[in-house]
Amino acid sequence: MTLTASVVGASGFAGGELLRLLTAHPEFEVVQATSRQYENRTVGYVHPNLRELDLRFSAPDDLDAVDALFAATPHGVSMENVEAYLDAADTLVDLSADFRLGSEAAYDQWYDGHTAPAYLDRAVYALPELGREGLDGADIVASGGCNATATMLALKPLVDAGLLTPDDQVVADLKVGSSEGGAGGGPASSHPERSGVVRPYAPTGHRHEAEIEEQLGLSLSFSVHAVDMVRGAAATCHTFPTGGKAAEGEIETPDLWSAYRDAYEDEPFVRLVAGGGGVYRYPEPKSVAGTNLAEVGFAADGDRVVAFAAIDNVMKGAAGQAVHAANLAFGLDETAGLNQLGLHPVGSP
Amino acid sequence: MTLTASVVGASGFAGGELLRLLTAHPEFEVVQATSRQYENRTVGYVHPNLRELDLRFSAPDDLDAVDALFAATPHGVSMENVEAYLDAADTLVDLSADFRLGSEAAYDQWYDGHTAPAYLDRAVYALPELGREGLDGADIVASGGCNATATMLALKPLVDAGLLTPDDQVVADLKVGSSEGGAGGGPASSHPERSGVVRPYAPTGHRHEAEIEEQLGLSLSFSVHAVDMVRGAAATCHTFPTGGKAAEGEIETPDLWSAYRDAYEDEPFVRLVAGGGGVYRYPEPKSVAGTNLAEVGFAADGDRVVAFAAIDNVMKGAAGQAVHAANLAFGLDETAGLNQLGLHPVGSP
Amino acid sequence: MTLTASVVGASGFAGGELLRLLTAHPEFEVVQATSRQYENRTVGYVHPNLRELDLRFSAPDDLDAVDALFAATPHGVSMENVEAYLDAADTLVDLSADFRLGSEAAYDQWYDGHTAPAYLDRAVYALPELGREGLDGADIVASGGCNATATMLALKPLVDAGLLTPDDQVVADLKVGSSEGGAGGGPASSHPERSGVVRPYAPTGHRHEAEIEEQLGLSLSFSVHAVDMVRGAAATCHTFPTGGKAAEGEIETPDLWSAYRDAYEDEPFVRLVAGGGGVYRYPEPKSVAGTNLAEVGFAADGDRVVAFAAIDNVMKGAAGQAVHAANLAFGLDETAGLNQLGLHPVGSP
Amino acid sequence: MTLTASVVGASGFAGGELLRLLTAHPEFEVVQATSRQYENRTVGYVHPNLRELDLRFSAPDDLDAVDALFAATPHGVSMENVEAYLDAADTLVDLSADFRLGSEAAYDQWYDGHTAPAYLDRAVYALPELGREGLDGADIVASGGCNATATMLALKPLVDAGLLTPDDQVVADLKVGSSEGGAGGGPASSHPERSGVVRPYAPTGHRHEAEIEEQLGLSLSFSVHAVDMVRGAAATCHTFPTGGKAAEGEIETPDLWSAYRDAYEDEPFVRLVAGGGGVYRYPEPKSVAGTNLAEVGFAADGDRVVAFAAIDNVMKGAAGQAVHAANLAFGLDETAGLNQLGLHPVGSP
Amino acid sequence: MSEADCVTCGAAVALPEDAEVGEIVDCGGCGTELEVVGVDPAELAEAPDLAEDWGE
Amino acid sequence: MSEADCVTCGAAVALPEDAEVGEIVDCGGCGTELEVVGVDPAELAEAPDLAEDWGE
Ligand SMILES: NC(=O)c1ccc[n+]([C@@H]2O[C@H](COP(=O)([O-])OP(=O)(O)OC[C@H]3O[C@@H](n4cnc5c(N)ncnc54)[C@H](OP(=O)(O)O)[C@@H]3O)[C@@H](O)[C@H]2O)c1
Ligand SMILES: NC(=O)c1ccc[n+]([C@@H]2O[C@H](COP(=O)([O-])OP(=O)(O)OC[C@H]3O[C@@H](n4cnc5c(N)ncnc54)[C@H](OP(=O)(O)O)[C@@H]3O)[C@@H](O)[C@H]2O)c1
Ligand SMILES: NC(=O)c1ccc[n+]([C@@H]2O[C@H](COP(=O)([O-])OP(=O)(O)OC[C@H]3O[C@@H](n4cnc5c(N)ncnc54)[C@H](OP(=O)(O)O)[C@@H]3O)[C@@H](O)[C@H]2O)c1
Ligand SMILES: NC(=O)c1ccc[n+]([C@@H]2O[C@H](COP(=O)([O-])OP(=O)(O)OC[C@H]3O[C@@H](n4cnc5c(N)ncnc54)[C@H](OP(=O)(O)O)[C@@H]3O)[C@@H](O)[C@H]2O)c1
Ligand SMILES: [Zn+2]
Ligand SMILES: [Zn+2]
Repeated sequence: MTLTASVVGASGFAGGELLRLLTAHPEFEVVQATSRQYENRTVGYVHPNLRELDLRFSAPDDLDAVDALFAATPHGVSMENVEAYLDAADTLVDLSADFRLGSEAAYDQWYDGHTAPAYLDRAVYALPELGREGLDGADIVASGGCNATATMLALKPLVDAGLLTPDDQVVADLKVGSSEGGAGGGPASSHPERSGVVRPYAPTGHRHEAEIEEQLGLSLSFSVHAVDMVRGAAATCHTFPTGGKAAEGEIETPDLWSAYRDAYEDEPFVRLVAGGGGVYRYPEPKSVAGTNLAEVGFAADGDRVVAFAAIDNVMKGAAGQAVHAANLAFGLDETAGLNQLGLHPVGSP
Repeated sequence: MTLTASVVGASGFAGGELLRLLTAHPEFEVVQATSRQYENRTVGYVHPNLRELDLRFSAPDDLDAVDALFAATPHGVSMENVEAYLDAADTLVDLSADFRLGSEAAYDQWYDGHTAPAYLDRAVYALPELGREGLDGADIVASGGCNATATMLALKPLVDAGLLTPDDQVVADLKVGSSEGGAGGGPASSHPERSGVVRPYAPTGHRHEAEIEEQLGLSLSFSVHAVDMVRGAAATCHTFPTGGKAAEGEIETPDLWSAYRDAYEDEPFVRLVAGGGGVYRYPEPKSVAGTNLAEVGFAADGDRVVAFAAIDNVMKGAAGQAVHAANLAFGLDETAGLNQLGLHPVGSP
Repeated sequence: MTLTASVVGASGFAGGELLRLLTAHPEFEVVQATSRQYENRTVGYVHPNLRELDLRFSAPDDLDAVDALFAATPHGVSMENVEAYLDAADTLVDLSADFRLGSEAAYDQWYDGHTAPAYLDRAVYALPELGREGLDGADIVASGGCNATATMLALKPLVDAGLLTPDDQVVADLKVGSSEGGAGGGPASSHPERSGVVRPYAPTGHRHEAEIEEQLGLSLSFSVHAVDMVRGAAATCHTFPTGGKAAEGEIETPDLWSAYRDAYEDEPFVRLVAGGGGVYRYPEPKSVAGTNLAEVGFAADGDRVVAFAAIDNVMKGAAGQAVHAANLAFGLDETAGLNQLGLHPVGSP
Repeated sequence: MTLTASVVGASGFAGGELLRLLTAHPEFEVVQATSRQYENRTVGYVHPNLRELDLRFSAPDDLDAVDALFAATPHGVSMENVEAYLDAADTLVDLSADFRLGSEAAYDQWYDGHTAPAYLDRAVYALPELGREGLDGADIVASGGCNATATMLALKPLVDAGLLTPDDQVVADLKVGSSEGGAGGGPASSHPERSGVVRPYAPTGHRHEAEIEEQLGLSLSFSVHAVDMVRGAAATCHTFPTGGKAAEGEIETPDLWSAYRDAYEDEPFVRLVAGGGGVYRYPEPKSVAGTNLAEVGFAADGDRVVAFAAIDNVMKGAAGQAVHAANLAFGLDETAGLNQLGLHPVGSP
Repeated sequence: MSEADCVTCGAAVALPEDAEVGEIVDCGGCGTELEVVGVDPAELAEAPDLAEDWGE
Repeated sequence: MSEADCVTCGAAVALPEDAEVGEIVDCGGCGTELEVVGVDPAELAEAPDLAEDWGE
């Protein structure tokens, strides 16, 4: 069985990564890759890693019928086009935030409203490590956001184990690479201005908070910093748990190992890294660059637990997550096409 | 008047920076620069920026009499040699942690004790923005640590304004460059392993906590991350103030501007950056690289205030701080020799 | 059929990459990975990308019998141990320079002689794009060096087409990443000293000249510069051809396209990039990072032809080349295990 | 005496650097800084290092009368506006290529002609190390280009010593930082695309060849590569001298030391670095970043001499060079305002 | 090949056949560096910490 | 303080007062690493080369 797939927004960073993954995927075949700017150009014109691909960009308003349509477009585009996308495809896998929140009210609060609220109920949120319900056979898959993914993977075991309760204080401090800004970056993304930075670019009020609150039932203080890498998102979550064992006294490292193992031992894309020896002792984006893996870990210190997660924002944070969800939606092996190994040594991927 | 100065540990990063500053300083003249590894070599052999300097390294056990001796040696060296240093010099300016804490007990708790506790009372802690008392004429100046400096400069206005009280929750999340590790780094500091990292290297229990608690009366949760830059330390302090105006309701941005202006308006080395337009809206290490400036700023969000500071760890965090303190100790203009302007554009300095 | 393999020097950069490739290879199974420093540690202790591998380092003096032994050790080690390696394995694939040159005399001239010259005749040089003769069934495979590989791939089409003759002037100017120095780098490899460099580290007399002269029959002027990346080697070869069409007048771009297509059209690991549009117009290391591909291209300018090649030094320049050669030695599909796609965007891999 | 100065194009990279230099210059006072995009904004809005400056951008068509007008505008702007600039100022110091070549014919050949050829004769080319004639009192100073400056400083001693003759082969291979592209870079300058590159961006036919040929009487093969740094230009000049001592046999290192010392021993901004020990053995851009220094050096190898130079393209390659020339034009101490020391360690400045 | 439990995370750690007292292995589960303090039966303890030396 | 000429570039190199045979100094002019091979009179030779070890 081969499933046909289109990628809308294929000239972008997430779109290009979808092409890389789907091209090498055993079950999918890419039939269309859209771009308005580069219509008729080869895919390799924009993505030099895909020069061998015999495919040219086509216009997004002329869509073939496919099994799966992946939309890797800026916020607002897929809600505008959801009907056209569902006309063309059995399943829409959307990488934007357009279908991630559960209600129109949430879009009114966090964004500028929603233009196709009727479709929100048909959408299934996809960060498979939080739950796979509803994904099999879903019409619309709303693939989780990159910073939210890193943050939630770090925190989920503490919530599941009852250590972290909805009232507990959580500070999430993120460090992210320049590819999060997408291919169309402005002046702040130019190499001279963006190199070597530690730049607080969303000190407060990042929209990913909404997604996290809905999914995890926690409210948190969220700050994002741009640092000098291209791929990567690292979440450092400073938590002060008061539930379960924490209520009785200090949380010990073995308790945390139990909580994290319980949460993730069957997860193919989560790797636990927490202490140990050598150079790489905690989650680091460069250990997972180019892969769909998340490194997750923790450190305990009195009444504080620092929870870490590191992902490649374009993979586990975007295209990899979307393919993972598509595998589940179509009943395929969930790791199909996602077995890339990371690199060592590697610079700033 | 010209004051004579020696630099012990002159082949290191902080020592090299002291040479750069003292060489161009209107009042100091460097008479000795010590190194055991590079004895007899020119200073330019190690520090290519100082090739024009006509000075060779000498052994640290053969010290000339000078007005000021700057010790830029690893922890433990200056407490071992404090008598020799004070024999040779009127004033010892120590850049290590050896004389920063107030009591032997504190060294027992945070370090492996102290070998010259009798001298602790003669030492004056120097982060001049926290107070200049005792610095004029001091025998031993204990120059503040880099990460502690960034953190305390971010927080001090909140404490002074009564917004932040000793019981309030403070999470300090630091991002630092590779020069913090000094010139003698191990495997984790090699270029292939250290490039492109977001690496939690002191997730909990960093010793700078001790210094901050003593100086600011706050207890805080402190985590340090290595990121890809050479110079720079950036502190993001997530605070939840309950004092003063905060007790009455949300803190507004104008209140914070007042607090920060009150704290720093007469400070020559603090620059406030908090919001505004353009690319550089919050404190960033690269805006102050090579200078003795600290950028300090904040963002308010409900009951949370995020306080930021960015410094060059080798300058305001080490050599610049030390020269600033020496200027005060000798009654000079406190900005003498410290008027370097930063660069724009600049990569990852 | 599964072939067993050992990697000697598996804690190094090339050795780690061999583990990555062989682990995912359809025909090989790794049975031993040696390290003296990390004996008994998991492979993931050193190579964080391989944490899932259930394998511990063993001592290099206790070798199991295998089909293929890959030696990724510093110069001199495999000539010392060639008997032991051939006792343990049917085929020795050596990544060092120990068996690359054809004669003892060459080792006397370029190195400090050779301790096992009797084996030189049994060794087959392997840069398959230069010729595959002798590789099938070879006892000792001498895998080509990284800088020599990049340079020769750039120049070979000009030689084959008769444009470049042995008397023509060739200047090869290389730019390479820090992983070329291996895992055990010294002070010049520390992050603060190595970041941001353009450093002429072998301005003249690099030993790779010997390999190139033997293989291509050209003598050339060779200079190597360290630049700020971890993986990658880029050769810019400034040539002044006088043969063939060049003797009759200026060489035109279409002539060069013919020459390069003739040389490489059937090569699975060479990609031609020469001009064209978009951002990536000439060979660049970052387009091939993590893959076994070489990008090769050219630009004509009067009587000068500038020939370019870019590779990942740890892959096409070391481990990928070695696996490619092993595939040929054992009669496997030559691309087996080498189908990794590159990344876009990617920072400084 | 204080001289008044304006900077046209002050929101750009070279313009910002001029502001940094002139602000701290003992003899100049900046009265205007123009920008069309940022009119009325503070200078610190664009250049975060200059936040303390009490100056706002003004429109370039409303120029005050000044002693010196510095034009740091793209090619074509100052030839269009030369009359207005000379109306406003006694001396025009132009950083663009508009007045660097000697004749209209040269502009026809290398550029798209010239719109104010009558002024070409009044312009004096300024790379002071090549000669200071005509600079004192000049109306129009044409400050030398960055890549040409690096290349010519490397080669001049060989020409002066008669080693290199006009017929000798010279290949200049340059590696440059992203600030050479100016503040208004396009897609190829975005951080994700520009990071970690070794990118041949002007493989042949760079316009700086014209400048070099006119000044040095050499014709050369010139290629420029973008590498991952922000500031810096490094020239590696592969030469095959046949003149003077070279005619008689191989050139020895002491001969080269004589040639380079003869050329530069009285030059305040040239530092010779050629071999020696330690980590920094040849010219490197990062050793001179932020300064007006050029590091120059060489390595001999048979009949080849490799000549190196490294500069900060925004300083010695642009703003520093211009201020140096202005010092000479106004009869000031030529090092006035140009005594910045470089940094060590420093990343990728 | 004998096994012992990791003192940090409880995972079973297989010791090399010829393991000797004093050798260091890392836990395959959590990476903790463990010192072999007994061989018959196998026993592991946390290895002396090098924590201050890495990173910076 | 005695002086000797650098063997590479000819610059005068001042030796430390207590210079001993075998000590290494670098030439202030060209940076060459020089070994003190004689002290009375001062004499310098090129130090054993470490060239292969730096950079990469
Ligand atoms: N980058 C990440 O790390 C990341 C992570 C998680 C989720 N996401 C989400 O993924 C989506 C894509 O992000 P990105 O970083 O890949 O952005 P990007 O690089 O800017 O790419 C967006 C693409 O969408 C296309 N596009 C824009 N407007 C369109 C329209 N009206 N109709 C059709 N195509 C349109 C553009 O191509 P043309 O202009 O050529 O048509 C472009 O290729 C966003 O929603 C983002 O939030 C990104
Ligand atoms: N780097 C920073 O960002 C920073 C910031 C604030 C404070 N500090 C403090 O400043 C001090 C120096 O730091 P650094 O980063 O410059 O370290 P570094 O680069 O490692 O330099 C230390 C220097 O001390 C010398 N030294 C070591 N042991 C000595 C001994 N027993 N007697 C005499 N000299 C000795 C070494 O030179 P020889 O071996 O050649 O003698 C070396 O030059 C440390 O205490 C550090 O905590 C550093
Ligand atoms: N890096 C490249 O780009 C590249 C490219 C082409 C070819 N090569 C060649 O590949 C080889 C390895 O290079 P590399 O960069 O991977 O070097 P590396 O990172 O330094 O690794 C060398 C490995 O060899 C082991 N080793 C050293 N001496 C040994 C001995 N006497 N017996 C057994 N093992 C020994 C070391 O491990 P233990 O000390 O733990 O045993 C280390 O793991 C070299 O010959 C190099 O020239 C490298
Ligand atoms: N960057 C280098 O390394 C370097 C080295 C040597 C020489 N140069 C030369 O220096 C000049 C400036 O280079 P740069 O890198 O600084 O470029 P840049 O960053 O792009 O700056 C150019 C400036 O010129 C202004 N400008 C553009 N068109 C103008 C016009 N028609 N009238 C008035 N102002 C105009 C722009 O500001 P507004 O749009 O805000 O007015 C901008 O601030 C160029 O000629 C370049 O070749 C540069
Ligand atoms: Zn364990
Ligand atoms: Zn010399």
